Amino acid sequence: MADLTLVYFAWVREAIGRDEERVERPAADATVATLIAALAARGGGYAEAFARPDRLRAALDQHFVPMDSPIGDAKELAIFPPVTGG
Amino acid sequence: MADLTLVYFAWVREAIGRDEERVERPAADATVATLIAALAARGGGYAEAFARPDRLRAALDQHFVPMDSPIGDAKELAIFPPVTGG
Amino acid sequence: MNRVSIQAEDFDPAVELAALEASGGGGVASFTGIVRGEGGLVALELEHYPAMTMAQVERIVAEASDRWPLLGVRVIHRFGRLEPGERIVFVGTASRHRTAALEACAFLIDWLKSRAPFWKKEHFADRTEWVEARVEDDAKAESWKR
Amino acid sequence: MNRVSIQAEDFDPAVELAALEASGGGGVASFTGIVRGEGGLVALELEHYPAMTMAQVERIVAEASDRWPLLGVRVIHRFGRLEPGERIVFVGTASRHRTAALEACAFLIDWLKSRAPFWKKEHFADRTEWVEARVEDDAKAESWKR
Repeated sequence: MADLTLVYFAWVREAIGRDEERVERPAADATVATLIAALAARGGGYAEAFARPDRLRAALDQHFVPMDSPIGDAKELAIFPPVTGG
Repeated sequence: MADLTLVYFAWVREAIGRDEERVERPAADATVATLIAALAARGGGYAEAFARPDRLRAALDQHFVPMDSPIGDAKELAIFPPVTGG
Repeated sequence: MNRVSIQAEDFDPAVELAALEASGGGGVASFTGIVRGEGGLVALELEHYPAMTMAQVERIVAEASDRWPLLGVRVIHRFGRLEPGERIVFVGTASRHRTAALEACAFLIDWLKSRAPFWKKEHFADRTEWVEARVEDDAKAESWKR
Repeated sequence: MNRVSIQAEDFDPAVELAALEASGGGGVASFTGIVRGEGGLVALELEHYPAMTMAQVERIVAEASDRWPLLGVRVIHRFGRLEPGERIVFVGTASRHRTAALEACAFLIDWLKSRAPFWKKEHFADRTEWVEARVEDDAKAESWKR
């Protein structure tokens, strides 16, 4: 099964130091929240970016999703702070 | 004491056939409504214009007033249909 | 920064918006009313009460400035004969906050509808007709009462 | 008649208003957001999620068209570096009815604030700072939920 592309925006991107990366697809029962926890465990910028999950928002294949959504067969997961457009 | 100027707008003006006239100042206890009733009694266009007081609005010296307002020492009384600006 | 014009001539919303944008706020809201050409309407004729109109509209603008933190308000209301597609009215507001600008703009146009001394007569090919005030318009204006 | 642009370039509200005025409605409402130069702000930097932005904004516009009888909607949202006084966003709506135009305009700007994937970074002379989402903005957007 194909890898999963992660994309980061705003201070999440800055803390991690990259705007995109590919990771191995997580287990079938993984949710956005469990993947974020696994990424935070990498330490460094990841730990910093993902220290407070309540300050994060996510989109799967360009649709906003709650943090407990299963990743399923999505191709792209975006992680970012709450949006501030308009 | 000076006369009272009456001004008419929209279909009130058209029914009466003039946009302005001066009348003798009514009695001290006269209200807008009693003056309108007196004008309606003239018959013709006045009777037509003032047949349905609920369809009329008034302003004394350029301020909207309820029909039971005393005319007092106002200089100008305007009588017109509900406004339709904007 | 508040300005009211009651005029027969057309106006340019672009000029008005540019002035409001320059007022230093974060948001500019506007509403432009246009003559609809429905039902075979040939023209709309707007009559007003010159001695009262300007003072009354300025009162409405002052009330809006009192209720919302506005940096600028622009109201233009035309009178005379207007054909379908022509502009009738413009309300523009500038504020630091988008909600203030938008709410004040809605308030102003609602109040102009039911409190500004204008009367509209519709001209059709074969007849004319005075526009009746709409109960909803009065209710809209009343709904802003505090 | 609905059009969305996500662009770095400036735009001309006059051109957008003229197109909306020509859509045959009786009312055109607009909101223009401007960069405020407060607290010594040097520039605002807007980042967005290109793969998502256009589709997401079009969804918001479709939702507005679904809820109000609109004849035209125009949304422009800029990204990149913007200086104080520059325009960030434009929302314009045309409808036969003023209330529909005004409400849809307010709805759209509220939803852009809390549902469009943009992030603002403030540049000051000596530091930069990501703008925090405001709880009120989210509440505003939620308040439109049916």
